[in-house]
Amino acid sequence: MKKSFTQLAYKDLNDFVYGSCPNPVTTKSGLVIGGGTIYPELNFTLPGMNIDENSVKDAYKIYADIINGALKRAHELYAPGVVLELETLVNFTENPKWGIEVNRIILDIMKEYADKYGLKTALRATLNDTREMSRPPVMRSGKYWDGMIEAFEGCARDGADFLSIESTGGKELHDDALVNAEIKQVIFSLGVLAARDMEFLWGHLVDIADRNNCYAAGDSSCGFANTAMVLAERGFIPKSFAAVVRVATASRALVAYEMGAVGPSKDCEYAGPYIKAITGTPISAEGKSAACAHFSPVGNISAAVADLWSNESVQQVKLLSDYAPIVSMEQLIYDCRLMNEATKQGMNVQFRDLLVESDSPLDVHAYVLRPDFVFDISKELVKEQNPFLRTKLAAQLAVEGLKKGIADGKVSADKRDNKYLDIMARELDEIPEDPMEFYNDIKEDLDESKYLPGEYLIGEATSV
Amino acid sequence: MKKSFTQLAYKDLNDFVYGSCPNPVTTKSGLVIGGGTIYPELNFTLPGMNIDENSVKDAYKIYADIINGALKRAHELYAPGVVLELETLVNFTENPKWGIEVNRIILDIMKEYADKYGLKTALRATLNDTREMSRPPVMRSGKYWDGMIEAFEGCARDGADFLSIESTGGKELHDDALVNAEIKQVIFSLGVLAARDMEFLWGHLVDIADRNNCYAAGDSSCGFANTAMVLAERGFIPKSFAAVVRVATASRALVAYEMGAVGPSKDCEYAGPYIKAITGTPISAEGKSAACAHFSPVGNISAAVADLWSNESVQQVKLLSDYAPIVSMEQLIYDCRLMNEATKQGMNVQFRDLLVESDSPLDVHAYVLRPDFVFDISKELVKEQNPFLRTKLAAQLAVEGLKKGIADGKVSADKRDNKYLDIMARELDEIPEDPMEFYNDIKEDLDESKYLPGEYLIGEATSV
Amino acid sequence: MSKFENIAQCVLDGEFKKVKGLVNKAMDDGAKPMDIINEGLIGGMNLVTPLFKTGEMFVPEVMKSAKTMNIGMELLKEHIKEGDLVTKGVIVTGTVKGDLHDIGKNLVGMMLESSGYTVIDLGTDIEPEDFLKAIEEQKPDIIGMSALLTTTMMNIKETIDFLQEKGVRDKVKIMIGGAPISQEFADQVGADGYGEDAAAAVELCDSLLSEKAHA
Amino acid sequence: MSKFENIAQCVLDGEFKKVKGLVNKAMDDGAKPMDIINEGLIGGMNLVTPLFKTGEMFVPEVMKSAKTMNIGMELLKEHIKEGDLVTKGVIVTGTVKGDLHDIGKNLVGMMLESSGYTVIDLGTDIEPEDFLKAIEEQKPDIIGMSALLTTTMMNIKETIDFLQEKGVRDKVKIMIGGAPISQEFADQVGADGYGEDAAAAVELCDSLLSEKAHA
Ligand SMILES: [Zn+2]
Ligand SMILES: [Zn+2]
Ligand SMILES: [Zn+2]
Repeated sequence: MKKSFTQLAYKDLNDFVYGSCPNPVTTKSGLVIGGGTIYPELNFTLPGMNIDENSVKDAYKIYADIINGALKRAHELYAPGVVLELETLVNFTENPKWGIEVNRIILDIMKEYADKYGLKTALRATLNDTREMSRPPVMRSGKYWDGMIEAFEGCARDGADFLSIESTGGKELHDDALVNAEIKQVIFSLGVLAARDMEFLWGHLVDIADRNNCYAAGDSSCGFANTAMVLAERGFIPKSFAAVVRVATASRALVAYEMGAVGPSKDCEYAGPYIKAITGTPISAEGKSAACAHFSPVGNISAAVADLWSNESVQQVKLLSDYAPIVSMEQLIYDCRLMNEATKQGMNVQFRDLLVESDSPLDVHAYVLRPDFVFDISKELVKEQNPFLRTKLAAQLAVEGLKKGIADGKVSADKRDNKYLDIMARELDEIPEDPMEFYNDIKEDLDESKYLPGEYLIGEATSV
Repeated sequence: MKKSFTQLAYKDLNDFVYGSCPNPVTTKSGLVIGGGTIYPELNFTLPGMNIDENSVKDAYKIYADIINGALKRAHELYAPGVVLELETLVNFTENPKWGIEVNRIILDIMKEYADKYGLKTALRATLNDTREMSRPPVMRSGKYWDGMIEAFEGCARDGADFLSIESTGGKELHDDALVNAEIKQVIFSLGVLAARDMEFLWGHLVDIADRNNCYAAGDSSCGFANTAMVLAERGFIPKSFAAVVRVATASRALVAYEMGAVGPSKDCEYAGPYIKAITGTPISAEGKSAACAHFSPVGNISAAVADLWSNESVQQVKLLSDYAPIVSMEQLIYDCRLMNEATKQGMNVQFRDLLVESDSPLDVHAYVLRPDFVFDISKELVKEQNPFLRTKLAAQLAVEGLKKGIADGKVSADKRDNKYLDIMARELDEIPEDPMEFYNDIKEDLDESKYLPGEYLIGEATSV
Repeated sequence: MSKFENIAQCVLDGEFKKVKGLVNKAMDDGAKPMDIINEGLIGGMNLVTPLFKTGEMFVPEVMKSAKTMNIGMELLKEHIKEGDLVTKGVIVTGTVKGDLHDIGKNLVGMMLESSGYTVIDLGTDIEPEDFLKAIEEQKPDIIGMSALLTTTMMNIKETIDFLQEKGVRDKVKIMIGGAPISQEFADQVGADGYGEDAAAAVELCDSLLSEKAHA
Repeated sequence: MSKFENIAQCVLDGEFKKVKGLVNKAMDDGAKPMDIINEGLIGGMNLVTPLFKTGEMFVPEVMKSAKTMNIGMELLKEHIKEGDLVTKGVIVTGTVKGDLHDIGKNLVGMMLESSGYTVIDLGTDIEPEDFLKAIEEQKPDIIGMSALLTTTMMNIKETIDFLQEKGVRDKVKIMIGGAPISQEFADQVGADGYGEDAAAAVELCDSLLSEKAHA
């Protein structure tokens, strides 16, 4: 049942470009994601408010206002199509009825705009991973698991096009690994814990998608790599460390596709280019358009091979023109228009390269998203099917590639980056082939109070 | 002393591109505006608050926070240079000391970033035109005039690089002309009242700039053409009407340059391409990056020949990432990076054309900003030195050009646009050559209570 | 209504030069003035408002329709009794202290007048005291205040607080508008409603007054 | 201070494997334990904090320095009197009800501990009642609350209101943080301060406690 990806989905680097991919997906409204056109993907969230039985009705109204405002602007600007992402807040997954109701409200408004104006839209339902509400997290059963699965079922049944999640398996150890810049613990969290949880979780999500005529779209390493990027942007951890973590997460994210996900990947999965190169599925991305949600050193390059272009998230707050989600919608539409015009004029590869060259020499995090860099690493990753060893390999290749890029003067780096790259190279080399041997090696450095080994089949027979 | 522009500043349409112009200006920090690189221009404003003797100190602190946050991000993103625009709010021009103090605070922080990080910055001081505080407006004397001039003097003396304004002469009649879609009254407001006021006002501003070693930069037709655009975006007036008003304002804006202004023009002067084509001075522009301030149908095309790229204005409100002005700064930097990369790769003309072609077929307002359209009209405008007749001519040429564009299928239009273009064509033809004869023709349609003819030398000997 | 369809159509088309003739002809044919008004002139304007709301008519067209209706009204005024003509309500408008931006406010005024309201415009840069005076003298149903700047929007709150203090707040409904204004701001400062633009303002007045009627 | 420069440097460099040897040697040389602590160990950490603030040290490096200092402290503890070592203050931290995002909060905790504060972390998803209990039992100087979501940030206000109601609000300083939080929000809900990130939080605690000392 599990797929394996043993070769790249591309033969030619010049085919690896935004807006199209080898395995596009077609939404219920007929939008072809990855079929040649890049579309906006709008994400949005509530303003500062409490959610309870009473106020949830206000929240429904705000969600409706957001969608009405955004789709009106999309229509006025002749958008050829728009994807909406409902990313639920904790309360809306904990109380699946609320999340399902918001999903339904959005679908109804989408239908209205389709009927009235012919506007083509699609909905991604991204359910918040509530399993970490128990500390230590319980990953495979319990009320949080049940509620989350109920929410996925309901959103899928009512007509969402895509199911996504930012799953958190392994994050309970990865956070500490990040702030201490411990690459071994990063590899353990991503390659063992996260990968095992993904296999379990995505088995269920693919099943739900299949039964409800929708797409299992993919799982972002948001809590891992984006946390790293934000910490690095604040100067808390080395940028090279965050960039290596980014590449390492590609292996984790791939597990969803091995289990049957078909894309589009989630916007904040910046390792998306690796997924696209290996699986040929469409991807979503965010960059300068998502500055409302977080800053990044990859504002342009993140668009280079994107099939959806997103704003990540913005609250319903009033700016001088109008509410912030409408502002995002306008900006995304213009960005996509420009990229699609380049495609129309046969200049998409040149445009991609402008996006790439404008960012990649300035920052190591941008450098690891270069399509050629992605190709080189991905070619090696497809040779390794074991997610743990693939995670280690990804990190090793990223370290090597960055060292070479810095040495060749192709990317400028902080004066301290070389030191950290050397430390990482050394520590990665020390990681043994066998995950259980590795576990025993680093066991005493892990905070045992923070996670439940049994939830990750540690000590049990496993395919990993 | 008055300059006249009798031929285009360009010979070849392919030289007419963003980032460079025939007559660049060099700031105190050494930034060359129009010298090959397009730079971000950040505008910002206070959050909802009252301003009085006490709270003005809070306002100073907020302005300092804004600039510190924005310049920090500019430094982190390796911006090659940044222009800041302080656009004063009424109170800060009415009380010139306050406006001058904010100007000084910003200059101090700029110096700090120059000293610490070598960040190159420049400051545009745009003083709010308070003369309309008297109703009907008193344009050439009185406390509002005196305060405004004092503020300009102070900001220039303390070290601002550029002086700008959105002057309001003639707006008191133009507003009604817009909501009633009366093109004759538009021509009278712009071609007679506004042009005469500009001549008076810019005589003074150029003098202040010259005495204080700074640049008289230019005057936006914001209250005229941008009001029209916003009304059209809301569906209140025909888009074709707003587009024709846009072109007509080019003649008004030119008066500042005839009086000695040297650019860069102000961001919200969307008729900037006409100014650049005719005078060769650098221009500022705003499009999708300014969606936080207002929506527009010209999100990409407005960047096609811009030398500075602006966000128009955004309040200091918190988004998920950080304060909104920092968000704008990040977005502007990435946009400029991409455009400069295209220049570096010798693809700036192709990039310009992508910006142009992505918007111009979809909307008449975008269509009138096409560089070729701008060239064609500007070539005719330089043959007419009388601002009144030039305003009429600009409108006539815009009507003709739009009719042709629609007929040729080069721009899609509302089904009602043809009717309005026909009405405008007919009414423009009826306008006589002599401004006083024209005045007498339409006098009874003007609301005499709203303006003071004497402030515009009506009934007196004049060069116009 | 078919009897005065031509007059209603004339209003809808904004043919202000033709309306006199049509009204005179109807009078000559023996029609009752109030019927011409209700079915022809106001009947025509009633066709206009929904078309404006849906974006099928532009503001200048609505203005022409209103002008056409008013010319007809002027002609019929002497033939009807005072009190037969009822306004939908009296609305006082103004931009708050410090704010000069009045094109939005003026648009709202025009659209309200076109929809049958009596509008008394105080102008721009209006002190709280002057809003108070207007409430006492004009006895309006609604006060409409606007602000375009973040540094003047708080004067809306100041004005409402002042009216509260003077004990007249509850005598009127208060609606507010302007670029930086939102529904949340309206709730915060205790306004009765927020109108996003001229079209929304008319709907808002209709609903505020029906609330008032049912209160 | 030159006498214990090697120990201070060892802390600064985060050489936690070497610190035992250096401390033992100083003891053998007859140094007073409190001098080794103040001039060597804490002296080293005092070099760290400014370098972190200016971005010259990363968090993992600060963590290693803190670890180095703590190993040295552990060694010296039995040689000093209880009470000789004073904490800069006691700080209770937690994410508010409904909020799970704790990496920011944990970072703040680590940086505070490195700067000489005693940190008691309640964890995530903390009810107002539990903050109350912590105030009563731990008698902290400062409560630090964080929220990362727009839908949990209002629980900060709820918690502060609850503490007010229970009469303990003024017994502590309250600092808040998290992505959607701003200074204005802190002012609105009646917090004493807002820390933008871990570096800012340390500065904020220093200034809140010096205020408290002067109050
Ligand atoms: Zn995410
Ligand atoms: Zn997202
Ligand atoms: Zn403007």
